[in-house]
Amino acid sequence: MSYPYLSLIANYLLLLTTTLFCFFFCWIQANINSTSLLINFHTYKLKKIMDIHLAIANILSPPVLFFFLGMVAVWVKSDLEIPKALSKFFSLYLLLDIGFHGGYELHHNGFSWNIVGILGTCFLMASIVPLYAFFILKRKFDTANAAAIAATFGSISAVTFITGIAFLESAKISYGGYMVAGMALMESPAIIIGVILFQVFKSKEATATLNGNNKGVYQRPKWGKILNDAFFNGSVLLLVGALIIGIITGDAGWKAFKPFDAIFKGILTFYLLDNGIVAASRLKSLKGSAGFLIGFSILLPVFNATIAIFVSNHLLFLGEGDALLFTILAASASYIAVPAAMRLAIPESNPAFTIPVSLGIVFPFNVIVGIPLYFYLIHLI
Amino acid sequence: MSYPYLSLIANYLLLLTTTLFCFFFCWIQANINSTSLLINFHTYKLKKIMDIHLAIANILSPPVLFFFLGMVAVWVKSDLEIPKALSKFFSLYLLLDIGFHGGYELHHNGFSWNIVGILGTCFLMASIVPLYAFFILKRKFDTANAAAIAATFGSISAVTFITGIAFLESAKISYGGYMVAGMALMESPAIIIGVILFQVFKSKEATATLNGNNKGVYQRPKWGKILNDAFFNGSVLLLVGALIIGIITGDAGWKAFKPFDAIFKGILTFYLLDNGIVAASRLKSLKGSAGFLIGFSILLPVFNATIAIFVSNHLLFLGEGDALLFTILAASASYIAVPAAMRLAIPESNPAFTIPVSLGIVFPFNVIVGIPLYFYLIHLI
Amino acid sequence: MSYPYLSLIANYLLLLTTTLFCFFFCWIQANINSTSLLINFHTYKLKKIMDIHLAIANILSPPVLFFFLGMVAVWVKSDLEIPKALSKFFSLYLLLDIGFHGGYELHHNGFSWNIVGILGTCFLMASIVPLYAFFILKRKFDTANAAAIAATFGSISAVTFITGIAFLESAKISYGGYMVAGMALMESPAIIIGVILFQVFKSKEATATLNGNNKGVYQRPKWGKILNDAFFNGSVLLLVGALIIGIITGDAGWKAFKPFDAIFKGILTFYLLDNGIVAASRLKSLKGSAGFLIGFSILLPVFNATIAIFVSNHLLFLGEGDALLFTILAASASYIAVPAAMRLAIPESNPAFTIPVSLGIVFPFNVIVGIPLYFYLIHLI
Amino acid sequence: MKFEQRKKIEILIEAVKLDSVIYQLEEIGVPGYTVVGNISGKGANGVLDHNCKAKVFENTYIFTVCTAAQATKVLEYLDEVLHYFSGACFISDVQVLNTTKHKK
Amino acid sequence: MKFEQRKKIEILIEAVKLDSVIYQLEEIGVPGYTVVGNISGKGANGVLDHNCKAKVFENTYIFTVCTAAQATKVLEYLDEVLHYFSGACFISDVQVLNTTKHKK
Amino acid sequence: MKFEQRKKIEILIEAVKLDSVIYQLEEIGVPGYTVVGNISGKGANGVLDHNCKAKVFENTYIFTVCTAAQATKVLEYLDEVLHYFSGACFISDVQVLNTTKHKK
Ligand SMILES: Nc1ncnc2c1ncn2[C@@H]1O[C@H](COP(=O)(O)O)[C@@H](O)[C@H]1O
Ligand SMILES: Nc1ncnc2c1ncn2[C@@H]1O[C@H](COP(=O)(O)O)[C@@H](O)[C@H]1O
Ligand SMILES: Nc1ncnc2c1ncn2[C@@H]1O[C@H](COP(=O)(O)O)[C@@H](O)[C@H]1O
Ligand code: NA
Ligand code: NA
Ligand code: NA
Repeated sequence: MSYPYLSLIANYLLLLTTTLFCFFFCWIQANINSTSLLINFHTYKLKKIMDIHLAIANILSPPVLFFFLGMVAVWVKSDLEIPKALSKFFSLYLLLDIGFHGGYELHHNGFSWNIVGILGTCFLMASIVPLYAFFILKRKFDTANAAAIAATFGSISAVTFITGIAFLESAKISYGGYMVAGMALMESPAIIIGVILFQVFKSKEATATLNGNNKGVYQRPKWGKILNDAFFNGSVLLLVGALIIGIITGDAGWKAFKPFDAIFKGILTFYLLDNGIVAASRLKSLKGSAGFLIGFSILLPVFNATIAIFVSNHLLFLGEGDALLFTILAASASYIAVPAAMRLAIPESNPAFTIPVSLGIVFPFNVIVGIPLYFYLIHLI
Repeated sequence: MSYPYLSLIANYLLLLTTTLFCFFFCWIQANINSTSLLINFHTYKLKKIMDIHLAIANILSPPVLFFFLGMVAVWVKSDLEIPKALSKFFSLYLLLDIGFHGGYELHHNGFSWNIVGILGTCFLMASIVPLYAFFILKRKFDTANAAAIAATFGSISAVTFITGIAFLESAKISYGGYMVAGMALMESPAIIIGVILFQVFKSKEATATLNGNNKGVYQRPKWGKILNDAFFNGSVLLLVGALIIGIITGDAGWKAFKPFDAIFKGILTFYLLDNGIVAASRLKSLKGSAGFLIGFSILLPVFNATIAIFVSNHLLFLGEGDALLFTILAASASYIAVPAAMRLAIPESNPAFTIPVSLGIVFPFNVIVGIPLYFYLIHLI
Repeated sequence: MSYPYLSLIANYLLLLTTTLFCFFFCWIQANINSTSLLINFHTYKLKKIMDIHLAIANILSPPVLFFFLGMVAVWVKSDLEIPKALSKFFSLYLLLDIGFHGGYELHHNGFSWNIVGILGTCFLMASIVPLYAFFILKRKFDTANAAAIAATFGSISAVTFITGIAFLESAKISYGGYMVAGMALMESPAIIIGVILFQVFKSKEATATLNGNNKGVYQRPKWGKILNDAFFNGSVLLLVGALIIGIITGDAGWKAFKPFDAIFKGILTFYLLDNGIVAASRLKSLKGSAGFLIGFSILLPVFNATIAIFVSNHLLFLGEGDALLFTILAASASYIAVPAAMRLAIPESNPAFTIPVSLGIVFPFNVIVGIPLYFYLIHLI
Repeated sequence: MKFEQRKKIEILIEAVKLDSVIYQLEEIGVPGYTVVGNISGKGANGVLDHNCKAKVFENTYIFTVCTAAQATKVLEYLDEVLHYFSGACFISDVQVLNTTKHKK
Repeated sequence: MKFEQRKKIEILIEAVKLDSVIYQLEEIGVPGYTVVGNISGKGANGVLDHNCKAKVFENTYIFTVCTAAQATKVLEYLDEVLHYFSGACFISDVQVLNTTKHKK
Repeated sequence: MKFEQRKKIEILIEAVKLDSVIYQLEEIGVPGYTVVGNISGKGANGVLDHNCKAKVFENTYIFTVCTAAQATKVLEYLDEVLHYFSGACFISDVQVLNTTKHKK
């Protein structure tokens, strides 16, 4: 009943990274004044650094701080909790709102071949990430777990994306409504690729299962169900539905919905508070290959982000807002849909790997460090 | 375990009606431009058709479209669902908001004998509808089910009423706060009439029950409980309470409540999304006399609406807004309070008739086709 | 199974007090006009009476009236109820909002030694009240119950405080953000004092317990758990966390949160509706020493309030807003955290005393009669 | 520790009828009962769910542990109710830990 | 009143697998089943909770009362499922109050 | 399929005491337990509800299936707790489907 050792280390590492990161930016911030005279002539660079300022202001945004508060609540063993029904509603609200808003923007700016290119790249990205992640993970894990974790990284986290949007809005940087469609497209491919990878590579392994008595009678879920769950799961359906309704109803629709959209940041604040609580609890269940997992879960998102930044800059020529959102999508990992889908399709996989990684490490890393970091990188290029 | 046949037909019919209806209006819409020159001299008529335009815009309002999305979610077997606690809260919010707003309006416009007349007519309408509905239904059903279904049609659906109010608000047509009181008055009479009809007519039937072994020991719920449930059920109490509080607190109260009222359309959107999900699921449980039921559930509301339009035009001289609301009240059917009350008071009745009809057919029909149709008719007269 | 007698009396007394109180104010209100000419020369006094006017307007504020509606719902045996998940969320929202707002104010007005004095007094007040309450209660109750009830009175009710803030906002009277910190400080001391009082005085009693067979094996919860629960319970943590976040994020944070804060009064309305339902149900469970309890539960808050008014006027020199909030904190009793903590730490205590008192009597009394009464007294001095 | 032999009666019943069942249990005088919320299920009358708006398709679950004599009365009542209302009733034997409070 | 001897099978199973279990129960043809929501628990696989976002650490509780023959089939199915999925299965004897509806 | 004879202990206990009961179950080393949420009920101490603000009038329901030896320890603990706290405890016999995971 001893408190899991490695989770302590994980918590500690997270805090350390965050603190270092904060110090790093504080240092920049502090130097702005002292060096501003020096680099005054170099106005362009200065403006960039000023924007970094913005980034710091955003780490200190209420939603992110309440995420911290949620983690603290678990660490001090408080009984603070958000009722499950509300937490589900908040996520529905965020999806509906973001979908509706994206649709409204698309209604205004129209559809172009350029957008098709972006959406195609989104889809590709979501298909390639699980592939290379799988082969890295195979070195440490059996096929089942490697496939499941790879799929988790291939898919996306809508709330990380939405936190990115809140970041952009505070910084008054615009983004395209089609990025919401891009997110919808990136949710499901990883599930299918994960299952295929497992099917292909497990036959190369000995068929002996963990329990050694797999009588072969056991029926796996059929592809029909997998595909149906992947493409019609509640989140995808609500997001796409709201997007389409936003396109159809245009200005009139958005005007009526506007006051409800106004409470967006408040709802996000509550949702992140809740996510902080759950993330901190889930960090506790990290066991086994935790050392490798923690390192992997911080390096892979950064690696994916680097590729995404490169692609958005050199292939897609995206604006800063779109580039950040695309990068966040690539760097985030699914903690709701994919782990559940993997559990059903690959029951040999262990959720004690996927969830602590995606919700306990990748999510906090992206929300706290990732978003401003990726923005900084995009901005510098 | 085969997928219920008739529900498919019901779904299909619903879609067909809706599609035809949409085409019909699109055709009008399309002809406005081509014929506008022709009928330019006939400004009055043109203005009317322009308003119809408004009606179409409203079928495409977000709440109604999200209702569709909810139905689609069930058809594609998605796991989209609204937590029950939220769905209950949404309905409490809508009742409180609409009651409060009605009270505020009454506070401003005062009470007149005219209003007493309107409220009396509401009460009468709610008492007469179950009577003639019962005798029509008796041709196909036994006394118990005929009484239960008749009572369902005699009562009202608050959310249909509220959708009507949202329709009026988008169209910027005013209505009186007393209509909310009218709604409260129309909720309960049908329950009492349904029970009386059953008590009177069942004695004429053979006393043998379904199971043939009614030992007569079985105690029916007493009238006290029936009346208490009918007049003090949560919805009625909250609505009437909010109405009175609205009257008492007037401007100061409403001003404080205003920002909460602003999210009204957003809450309605979520509620209709949820209703779409439940309606589509309930359509599945249509069995037995489904053919007759489906026809009946579309014709009776239209018939009730016709009477209501006649009454509001020739007897009550209501404005367009009030007339529409009165018509909606007459045309809608209860899917919460009355089926539950009937189940308890007339246990021989089968809820597999009342709910699929009121929630699966009448509600979607009114929300999608009915409201603009009734408005069109009121407008033409 | 007979309806508890005394609860009827309690309800009746409550109604009576309230009615008398209303009459009293209505009488003042009525006399304002007739006497206004007379006292026109005495402008200062008139202004005071005008403000009383405000007080009456606030008894008739929607949240308080909906509290009544909730009580009525129980009395007429309606099935009106707020889902538990929502009721929990409302309280989280109110705490977060009030904490955040307090932090934002502190961010603006800064911290002074004066504030430290006020906070210290808050802490002291919360430590002294349970002491004298205990010795009064000991005359009627055994040590366990006396300690539990005393602790209940020593702590505070956040929602009463928040209702006070709503009162001040309608009356456009300002208050300091540090009062929120004061509330956080007043939540927990009474728990510790209650447990200490019990530990000290029970040893003086015979060790024989109710059941007479206390084998002494039974382990009481350790101080570690008691302290952890007291200082890190969800409400305190969220309140203090939001306060700190409000201080950190300042204007930018508050601006983003503002639209969510706008629905504050609506949420309070729903929360009080719910509290009305629960309070009325809990009044029913008053038994045993009910007569003494009812009297005590109305006199003690008034006594505490009197001390608080004296302290805030002569020692702390608080403005009217701060003085009212301090008085409300002193006069209110905990109905969530403390009864639960007492149950665990002093299992011999009977919750059938603490809850009916704090939620059934003190809360309604403060919300309906207390707040305007305390304001009136503060105003007169 | 003292134990007593009792009957456990598990009742599934339509939500609208729950109040009546509870009223009857109290009339018969069972020492206690527990209601379990958030129930759904399927039986002869099709799927019942706690998540649909209409209480009529909602299910409730209540159990009581009582003496054999009380059990007989409860079952006689239920036998009749279940002719009209959707539900089921299961009976089993349990031992009750007899603390002071639960002494009959 | 008539009673029949039946088996009560209580199943705790990971939330993701609930649909499959229900599907199988219906295939086997048990006369009914009841799903109890809002479950949490702990077993060999650690704490399962209904309150975490990821359905994979969520628990469900379902019970069915059926004939011994049906019970055997259900148990055979579960024996296999429980090799892969978190859960538990408890069997006991109950009497069923045999109203018209519940006659087999 | 292998089955083992076990004791099922059903515990109803005041919400504030749930954590202590769970702590004790884990100390005794039962193989698992399940907590059922959303409970209300009535017993010697009056109505308990999950819907009132004050946790003290809230009820919780937890059951564990364990060996007879473990059951004795659990019952000894509960015998004492139930002198001070509202609740009840019912014991019955069940068979456990013994999958790899649940082998003791
Ligand atoms: N054999 C059974 N096992 C478990 N639960 C049952 C059984 N039969 C009926 N139920 C429950 O009782 C409810 C009503 O049953 P019925 O009236 O047969 O539709 C169902 O929705 C189930 O929750
Ligand atoms: N012995 C037991 N008694 C009661 N519930 C159990 C027991 N073992 C397992 N469970 C339940 O089954 C779930 C999954 O068990 P496991 O797969 O062993 O982790 C647990 O979370 C508990 O809810
Ligand atoms: N005989 C019983 N049958 C079922 N549940 C009971 C019984 N006695 C007590 N309970 C449950 O245990 C809780 C506390 O019981 P008590 O301490 O006797 O008030 C009650 O609220 C019921 O939920
Ligand atoms: Na990704
Ligand atoms: Na009607
Ligand atoms: Na106090």
